[in-house]
Amino acid sequence: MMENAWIIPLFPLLSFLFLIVFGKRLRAVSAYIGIFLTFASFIISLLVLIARFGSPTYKAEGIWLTIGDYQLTAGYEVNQLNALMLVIVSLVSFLVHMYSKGYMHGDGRISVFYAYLGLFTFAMLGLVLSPNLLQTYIFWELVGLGSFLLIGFYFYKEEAKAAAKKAFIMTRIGDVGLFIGMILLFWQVGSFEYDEIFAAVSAGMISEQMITLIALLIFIGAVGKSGQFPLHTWLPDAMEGPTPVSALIHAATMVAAGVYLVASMFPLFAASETAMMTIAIIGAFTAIFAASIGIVQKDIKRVLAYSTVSQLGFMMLALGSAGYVAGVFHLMTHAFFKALLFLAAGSVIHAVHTQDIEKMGGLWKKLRVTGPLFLIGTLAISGVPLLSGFFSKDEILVSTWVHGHTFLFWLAVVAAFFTAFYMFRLFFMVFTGEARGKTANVKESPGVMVIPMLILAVLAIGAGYVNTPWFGTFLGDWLTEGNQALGHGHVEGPAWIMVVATAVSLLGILLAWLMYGKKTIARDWFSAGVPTVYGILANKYYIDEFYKMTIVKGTTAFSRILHFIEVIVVEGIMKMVAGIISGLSKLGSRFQSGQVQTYGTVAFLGLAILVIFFAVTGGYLK
Amino acid sequence: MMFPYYLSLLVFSPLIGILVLVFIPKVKEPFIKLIGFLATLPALILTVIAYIAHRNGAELSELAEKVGWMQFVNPEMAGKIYSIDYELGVDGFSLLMLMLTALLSTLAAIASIHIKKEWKGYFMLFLLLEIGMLGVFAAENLILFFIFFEITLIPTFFLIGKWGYFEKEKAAFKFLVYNGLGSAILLIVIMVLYARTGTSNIEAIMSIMASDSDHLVVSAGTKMGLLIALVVAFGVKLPIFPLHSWMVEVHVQAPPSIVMLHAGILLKIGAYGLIKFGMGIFPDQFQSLAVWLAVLGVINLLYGAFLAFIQTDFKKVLAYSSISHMGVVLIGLGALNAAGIQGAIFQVVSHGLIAALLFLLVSIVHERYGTSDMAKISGLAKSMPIAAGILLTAALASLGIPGMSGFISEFMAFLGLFKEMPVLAAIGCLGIIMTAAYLLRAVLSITFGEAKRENTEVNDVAPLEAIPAAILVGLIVLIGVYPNILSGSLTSTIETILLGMGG
Amino acid sequence: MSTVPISAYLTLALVLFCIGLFGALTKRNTVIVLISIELMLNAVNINLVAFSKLGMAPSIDGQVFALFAIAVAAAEAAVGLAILIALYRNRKSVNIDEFNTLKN
Amino acid sequence: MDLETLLSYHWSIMTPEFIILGFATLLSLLDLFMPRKINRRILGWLALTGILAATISVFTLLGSAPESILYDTFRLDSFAIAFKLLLLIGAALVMMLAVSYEPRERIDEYRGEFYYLFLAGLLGALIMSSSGDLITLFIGLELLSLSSYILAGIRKKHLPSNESAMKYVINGGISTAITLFGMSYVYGISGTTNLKEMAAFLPTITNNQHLYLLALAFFMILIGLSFKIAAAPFHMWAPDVYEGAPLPVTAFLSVVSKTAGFIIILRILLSIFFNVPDQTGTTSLMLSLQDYLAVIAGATMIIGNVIALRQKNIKRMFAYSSIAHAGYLLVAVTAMSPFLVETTWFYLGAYLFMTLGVFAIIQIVTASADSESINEFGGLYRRSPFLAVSMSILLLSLAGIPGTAGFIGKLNIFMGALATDPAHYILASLLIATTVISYIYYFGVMVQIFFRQAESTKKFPLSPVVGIVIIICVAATVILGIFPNIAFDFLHEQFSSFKDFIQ
Repeated sequence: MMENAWIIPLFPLLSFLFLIVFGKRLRAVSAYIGIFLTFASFIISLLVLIARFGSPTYKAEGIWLTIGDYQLTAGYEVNQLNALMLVIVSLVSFLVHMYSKGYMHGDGRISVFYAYLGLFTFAMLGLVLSPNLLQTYIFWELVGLGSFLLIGFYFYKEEAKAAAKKAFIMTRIGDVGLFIGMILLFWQVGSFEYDEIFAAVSAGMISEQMITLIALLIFIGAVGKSGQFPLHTWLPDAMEGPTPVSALIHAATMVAAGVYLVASMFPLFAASETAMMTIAIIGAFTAIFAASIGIVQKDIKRVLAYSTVSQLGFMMLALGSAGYVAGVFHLMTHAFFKALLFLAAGSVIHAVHTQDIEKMGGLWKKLRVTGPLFLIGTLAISGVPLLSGFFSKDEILVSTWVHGHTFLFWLAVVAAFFTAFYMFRLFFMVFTGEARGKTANVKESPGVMVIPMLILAVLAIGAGYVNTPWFGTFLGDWLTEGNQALGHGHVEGPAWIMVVATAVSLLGILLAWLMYGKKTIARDWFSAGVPTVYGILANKYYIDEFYKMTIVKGTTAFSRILHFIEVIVVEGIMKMVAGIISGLSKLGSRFQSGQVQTYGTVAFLGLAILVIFFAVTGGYLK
Repeated sequence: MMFPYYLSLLVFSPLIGILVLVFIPKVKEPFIKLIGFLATLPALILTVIAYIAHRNGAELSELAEKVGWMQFVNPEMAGKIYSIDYELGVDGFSLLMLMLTALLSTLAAIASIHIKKEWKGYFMLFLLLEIGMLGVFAAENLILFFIFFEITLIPTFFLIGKWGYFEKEKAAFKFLVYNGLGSAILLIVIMVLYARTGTSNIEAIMSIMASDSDHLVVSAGTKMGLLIALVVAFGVKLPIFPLHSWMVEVHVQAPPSIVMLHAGILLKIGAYGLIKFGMGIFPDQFQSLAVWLAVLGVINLLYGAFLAFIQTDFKKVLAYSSISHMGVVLIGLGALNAAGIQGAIFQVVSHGLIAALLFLLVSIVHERYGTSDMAKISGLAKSMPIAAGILLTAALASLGIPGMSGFISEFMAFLGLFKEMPVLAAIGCLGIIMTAAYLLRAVLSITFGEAKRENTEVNDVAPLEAIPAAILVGLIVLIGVYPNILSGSLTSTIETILLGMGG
Repeated sequence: MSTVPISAYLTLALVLFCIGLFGALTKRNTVIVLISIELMLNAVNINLVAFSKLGMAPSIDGQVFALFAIAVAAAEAAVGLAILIALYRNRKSVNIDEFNTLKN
Repeated sequence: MDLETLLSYHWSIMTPEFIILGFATLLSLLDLFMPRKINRRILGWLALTGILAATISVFTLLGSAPESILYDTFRLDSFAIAFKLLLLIGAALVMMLAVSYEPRERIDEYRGEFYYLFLAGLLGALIMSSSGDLITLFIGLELLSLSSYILAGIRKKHLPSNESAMKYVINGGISTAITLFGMSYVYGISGTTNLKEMAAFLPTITNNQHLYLLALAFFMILIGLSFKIAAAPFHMWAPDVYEGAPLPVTAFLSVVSKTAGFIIILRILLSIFFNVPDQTGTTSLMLSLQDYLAVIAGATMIIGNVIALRQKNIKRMFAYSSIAHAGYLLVAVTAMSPFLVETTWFYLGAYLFMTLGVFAIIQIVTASADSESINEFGGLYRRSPFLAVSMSILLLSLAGIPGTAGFIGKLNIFMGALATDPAHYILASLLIATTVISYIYYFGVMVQIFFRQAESTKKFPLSPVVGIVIIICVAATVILGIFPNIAFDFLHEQFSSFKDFIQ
């Protein structure tokens, strides 16, 4: 089965090409094509995963580009991580395809939408299958392209345009880091192949500092894609795209690509303590930082976006603290419950046609299905026991603690508390209390939207049990088998961590309930109490403004300077030369006075000058 | 594989078209356009045949031609045989360029449907220009090269000056003077070599120079001087940083169908010359100059990018982006290793295609909107979605999205440079970001956004316009997805160059 | 028999030549200009004759040359005056500095 | 000398001169005795036949061994034959122009003189080309000059014509005086006027004083003769005279008279000063004074091309252009390359055709518009495509664009300048730089022709004679440009690279 894995990305690609060409005529039908093809690739990925349980890693490659003596290859590889990711990606993508059928219903450009989805899915699957860094980079960029296109799907909205541009450029900044790192690595190893790279690393062919440098550069790439601080600002803005897109790209798959990259390059990172430390710190900081912003957002999707950023921070923290399994595990669970949350949010927006949570409320009764599903997601992400999020987050905390990042551990705990709080704040504001907006004709979403949510909900609950301290850590053992560099399948941590985690999440929920559910605490005690802090949070620490002031302005200013040079120096010199010539011309024609005697004089002077010069230099007048 | 005088036929095949056009009354517009288009086909077909044959292992040396041409001095009188022969020949690289030329000429001929007046004169000059360009890449003889090089000048001058936009004549003269100076310097170099070595055959000169290790034929200083002069001469064409101002004007003023050729081929002649003559004839000096080339390349890359970032006219953006992209070529050459040179050559080809595509779109849009001012156009995605789609594709290709040719060349050029001078390369990488920034800024402001009212009632790309665009996109993607299709025929060229470098 | 050294003749000729040149380049009256040119030519004749008698390698050629020179000078003067007359008919002036309609 | 000696001379080598002389006398007599009412144009045709006959006779003399009669005063060597050809062809074409020349105020009553003065001038030039003695050189020179003075003023009632004649006479007189003065010194030192004897005697000189005198003589002769070829510093008469003189005369001056000038310069420099040792005794005076020649050449090129930029009057512009071309030729003279004579001959030939062609076209255009402003060429390509295309080909040739004789000529000069050791890099660069400047005004005319609109759309009365001239010139320009070997082989076979030249 695995040797056919290459087919998997081709289905969505096919869907893309087909819909781009014929979409105009197909209109709504195109949805079915997209759904069907992604379903096909999901099935095959599932088969591949099953096959992978049985047999070892499979790899196939062909020559792609010859440079002098080097031959760069292209191909595909199926190892544990790939196989797992394949399923996650294709599944979520399939579900989103399905969901969009309802969500995008009646949109004139639905075929384009599905085409883009196809392109993205293709890229994402390709990224997952890549056996070498170069190929990874290629699909890495294509994934970004897909996200760019989908963010800008509502091209006529200025915000969408800006968001798309921002997303592309911000991620590109990260990508350049990856680009440089990749090339440096190539000249160190002489190949882009993962296995050869890891071999070189373990053989100690590369100097310590070089590894660190390369690792950090590659990590910059991950930072860009996974919206880690300081390149996180594009992710919330990316919510301009249609909600299913947010679910697929900006929650479940692409943003996780950064984490995936770090995971798949793990042996390299593990070889550099500094790099690991950096990752952990960035991750932890992003986790708490984003969470703190999430507390005060008023746009349902933005809240989720910041929570995504924060969750990704958790994953990075995990990887940075050698918690390979924890990272990947959380990546998986998060994919499910965050996708669920987004889809649910989408269905809410679909129903009330606004994203402002101030205008919602009391939807629990109206949205009989969406409400509970959203609750499940919320519980999962808050790390309430027995749901998937609980286990994965626990794994992370444990590995952080065990790895000795005490401070980061407590940061993570606080972040977890925030998470629980703002998620339930969201839940209470949307579903409980009395309606603040007009909810007259609010009705539940159609089945085609509900079914995907149901499936995700099941996973959000159950996915955790593949890797638990109680019932065994199948996932971990399987992921790490036959590869020491990835660490152990399961790290034993003190039991109290689990208690603490549970406690903080419950605390968070409680506080949220008191403020937004029961309203025993005034809603604005915080915003009124410490307005400055509130302002800072509401404005996301003014980071966008900061970038605008420094980078954007700086670039423009520099360009202006260069423009000045262009005009003054480059053009100027040319004008000067032209001026000199025409000046000479004028002078010459002025001499041409029409006075014949002047002509004779000039001739005579010419003679005289020559003779005198000759007499002086010729050495005859000694 | 080929019949004799294959190359001559190839190079001069457009002449047939010219001759036919002479006898066609100048009012028969569609007919003239048809002839103009058909006349570009033979060259295309011949190049493609040659390329395929080459891919199937046929020796390119079979194509070489040599006919005595002129004999300046009585043979028994002067020591050297000051004679000039008519010599044509190709290697992998020049064959590639020939194919690119023929292809773009055909496409540009199709894109010329928007020409409004004087079709007869237009196409005669157009075909003359094609002859010049083909000749440049087929010439195996410095003086022959120069002759074709000059021949491209004249038609371009008239094509810009008569069929261009508002300030066409100024642009035409700027073009003429700058390139005139460039070719003048080139002529000096060529004639010095010729006078010193007594031959103008490139192979012969290369071998003489190679054997002239202790600088008896040409002193070391002179060699360096000649190489620098060569860089300046081709730097005008390329263009290299301080010598570029003419080319912006041309890009803005010339008719887009001509800019397709100009940006697609004429600029590339500079790169071609640097690789073929600069590296081929002065390998040692080139090595000592490489660093500066790389620096110039990075300057070009960034300078062009930053200036493109603040332009308001889309054509200007493209003009500066061309400057920026030519920087990549220089970077590749500066790297002076297999990856770098191959990257440079790839960039030459890929930018040829991409620039052509972009200006094809400019012509399409300009035809509809009567302007290329980005402030005046918006919401193209609504009014003409297909055009918008292709435009976006072209922009993405140009900013180096993987899967399209732009990425491959950029990647290889930087791969090469990072090996030699990592720091410089790292600075250069800033250009990659800037490229994305300015291209998205420009393209999004045209395609995205609310469609202006007066912009809505335009019809989308016509089939005749779509064909060339489709072909170009196809090739761009093909190279991007399977680059080996090109690198195969280049290996020998690059090996010989590197061999000359002694490494 | 002659004791006058050749240098004297040469100097005389040079002086005469310079006078002629000066006249030709400064006088306003065209007739005088033409005369001055004659002067220059005659300076040449002095040179030639002097050389043919007292030169390092005396020979008759110089005198022949002188004769030709005189003849040519005469012709030139004639032509010059003829043209001047034609010009005078149209311009009504012989002042050389007024013949400046063609310039720049 | 008695009759035997006189008859013993091999007079046949003077046939061309005799023919011309005969026709000149015949014409003058006919003009005298023919009744007034008969149109004198017939004389023009007669003169033309005379010239053609002379040309044929020259061809019959081809390949004959060098001979000299009348005590070596008249010498027929390959140099003489080669340049006589140029002179005769030039004169023939000029005569064709003259036949169809018709100024506003008729010149019927002295049209006869018009023609036989041409012949007289031509005779002078012919004598110069094969004179072996200072005296004959001088006579030939004066014969040419005197007839040109009158020709310039042939339009008696036309003020500019008179004025130009006056200026020509005065400058000519001064130049003659200066030249003669120089010659007198040469005679004084060498004691002979015969070039051959001089060539034998001069190398033996050791006395520094004498060498100094000779150097002075060199400068005087050079400046004096720079008048004939309109080179700096004695160039300033040219624009005025060219503008004022009747057009055929202008053509005559710029072609025949200039050629004659170069003939005499080559004769004197090569056979006199090339043999004078400089005071170190190592090299010849000529070579040690190269730099001064170079200065003159450079100045001439710059002045000619730069001032031409501002000209509004087409004849005046071409006056400056012909100054510039004199400069180019002086570069060849300066370089003194082993193939100096070939180079000069070829360039003069090319120059002859392109200039005469241009003047022919100018004659048509200005005659119909009776204004000499460049604007008269506006929209020429609409009024007469034939004239437009011919004019542009000739202009391209003057600008030295490949595919034309002008390019080959320049290439030749260029190589001469670089092939010598030490190579004249600066002069070569100057040559090429000024050439680029010249593009501006040559293409300026083409801009008028193709880009501007015509005031009047009426066709031109294209007289067949002038048409033939144009066709001949264009054809020659193109053929010599594409198959230069026609000319070069002819040179090498017939003249065996001028070995029999007195040196």
